Amino acid sequence: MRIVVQDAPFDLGAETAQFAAGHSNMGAVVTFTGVVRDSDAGSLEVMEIEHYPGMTERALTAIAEEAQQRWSLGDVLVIHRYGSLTHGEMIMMVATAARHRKDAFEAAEFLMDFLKSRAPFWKREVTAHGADWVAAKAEDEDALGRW
Amino acid sequence: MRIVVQDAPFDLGAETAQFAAGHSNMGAVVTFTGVVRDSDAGSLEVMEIEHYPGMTERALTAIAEEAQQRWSLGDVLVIHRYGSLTHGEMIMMVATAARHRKDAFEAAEFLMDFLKSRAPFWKREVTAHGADWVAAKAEDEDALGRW
Amino acid sequence: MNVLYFAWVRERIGLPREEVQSEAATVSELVDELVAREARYAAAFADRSALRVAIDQELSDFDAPLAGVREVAFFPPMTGG
Amino acid sequence: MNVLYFAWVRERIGLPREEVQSEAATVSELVDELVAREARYAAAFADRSALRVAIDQELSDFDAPLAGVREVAFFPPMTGG
Repeated sequence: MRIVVQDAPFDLGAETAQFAAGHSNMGAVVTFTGVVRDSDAGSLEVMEIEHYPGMTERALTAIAEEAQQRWSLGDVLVIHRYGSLTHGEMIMMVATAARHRKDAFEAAEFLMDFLKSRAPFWKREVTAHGADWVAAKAEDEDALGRW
Repeated sequence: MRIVVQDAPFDLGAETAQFAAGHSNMGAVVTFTGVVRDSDAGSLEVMEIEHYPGMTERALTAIAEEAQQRWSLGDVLVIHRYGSLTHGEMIMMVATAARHRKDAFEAAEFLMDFLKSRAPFWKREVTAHGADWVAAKAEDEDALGRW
Repeated sequence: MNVLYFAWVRERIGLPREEVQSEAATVSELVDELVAREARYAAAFADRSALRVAIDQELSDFDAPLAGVREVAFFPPMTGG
Repeated sequence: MNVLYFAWVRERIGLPREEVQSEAATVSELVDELVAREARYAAAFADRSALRVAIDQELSDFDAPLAGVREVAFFPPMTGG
């Protein structure tokens, strides 16, 4: 298991290749990558991501450990950035390796659902019209109910 | 949409990075990678993958088009190898890009479920004990029922 | 028409494809004709429920008509991914 | 104890953390004390249902006791991923 919280960009291709290569007896590798979209409110100048140092690492570790208890996984990777990002930049990624694809897919979805609503990150969008904190979506909270 | 059927290895890292970079207004990118595991029957010497040239490309294209009709996707990538592979080599990958993670995840799982049982590939495992065609699993056929 | 065989169907019949002259109206009738020819076909088609058929590169079934068809393929259930 | 604020809670209160001397038995009592102090706290805590609380870096709730607690954090619902 590897949990990374950093402001620097990460190399999705290198991380994915390295993760998959490290688990040659896992038949299935799933990755999810979150990318900064343009704002619904208009042209995004910057997305600022604030986090809670210390709690962030604890929360991500707890979520990843929970995934490892629920599914038969060879490994879990979580990388999440904070700081100022621009349109098209990668915010975060998770990767799961498992013998069977069902475990790899479900664990990756579980990680994403919990990371959305239970890891202490807050996004703020800055556009030409001003700056606004991104509101949590009811559907993200609802998504936890299925686990 | 890009469908690739080839005997040569592919570069998972480069493909993933290129796919994600090409869709900066899609917030979610999911990849699945299939890796040659060791055989349940013992030490795998080689996995041979036979396919039906012509029909393979048609079937993969049809499955990807179906995914694009069912979910709101920015793009779909499918790469599948044939020929002789060894333990730890990557057999195939799919990637999906969408504005929302639910679409990206569901479409990737749909692609995998249909690709397993509806794309004309056949695997043969060669071990020290001999060679055997991999039997289709009832659970893979059953997995189609949920779509 | 062209008849193609894959995986263990190919191995049992001993060749990957052949040109077959047939007046068979359906896939099932074509299989009946092949089975009547030689033991290797009978071995390959012994359990039709274990086989899949594609007509002109689309999955089909044994009841499908063969009028106008150029290519028929027989193979076991697929194991992609 | 250390009290931390994040996102718009931090902005309304005007600082990211402060040391608070309090005999409050629960998180709710601590908030009552803060709200009584100054308008900027009242503004931040106007709708407690819109807030989340963490105690010693674990998610908790407003009824939780504060005995032995070193760090309390207030923030809006999280938006990771």
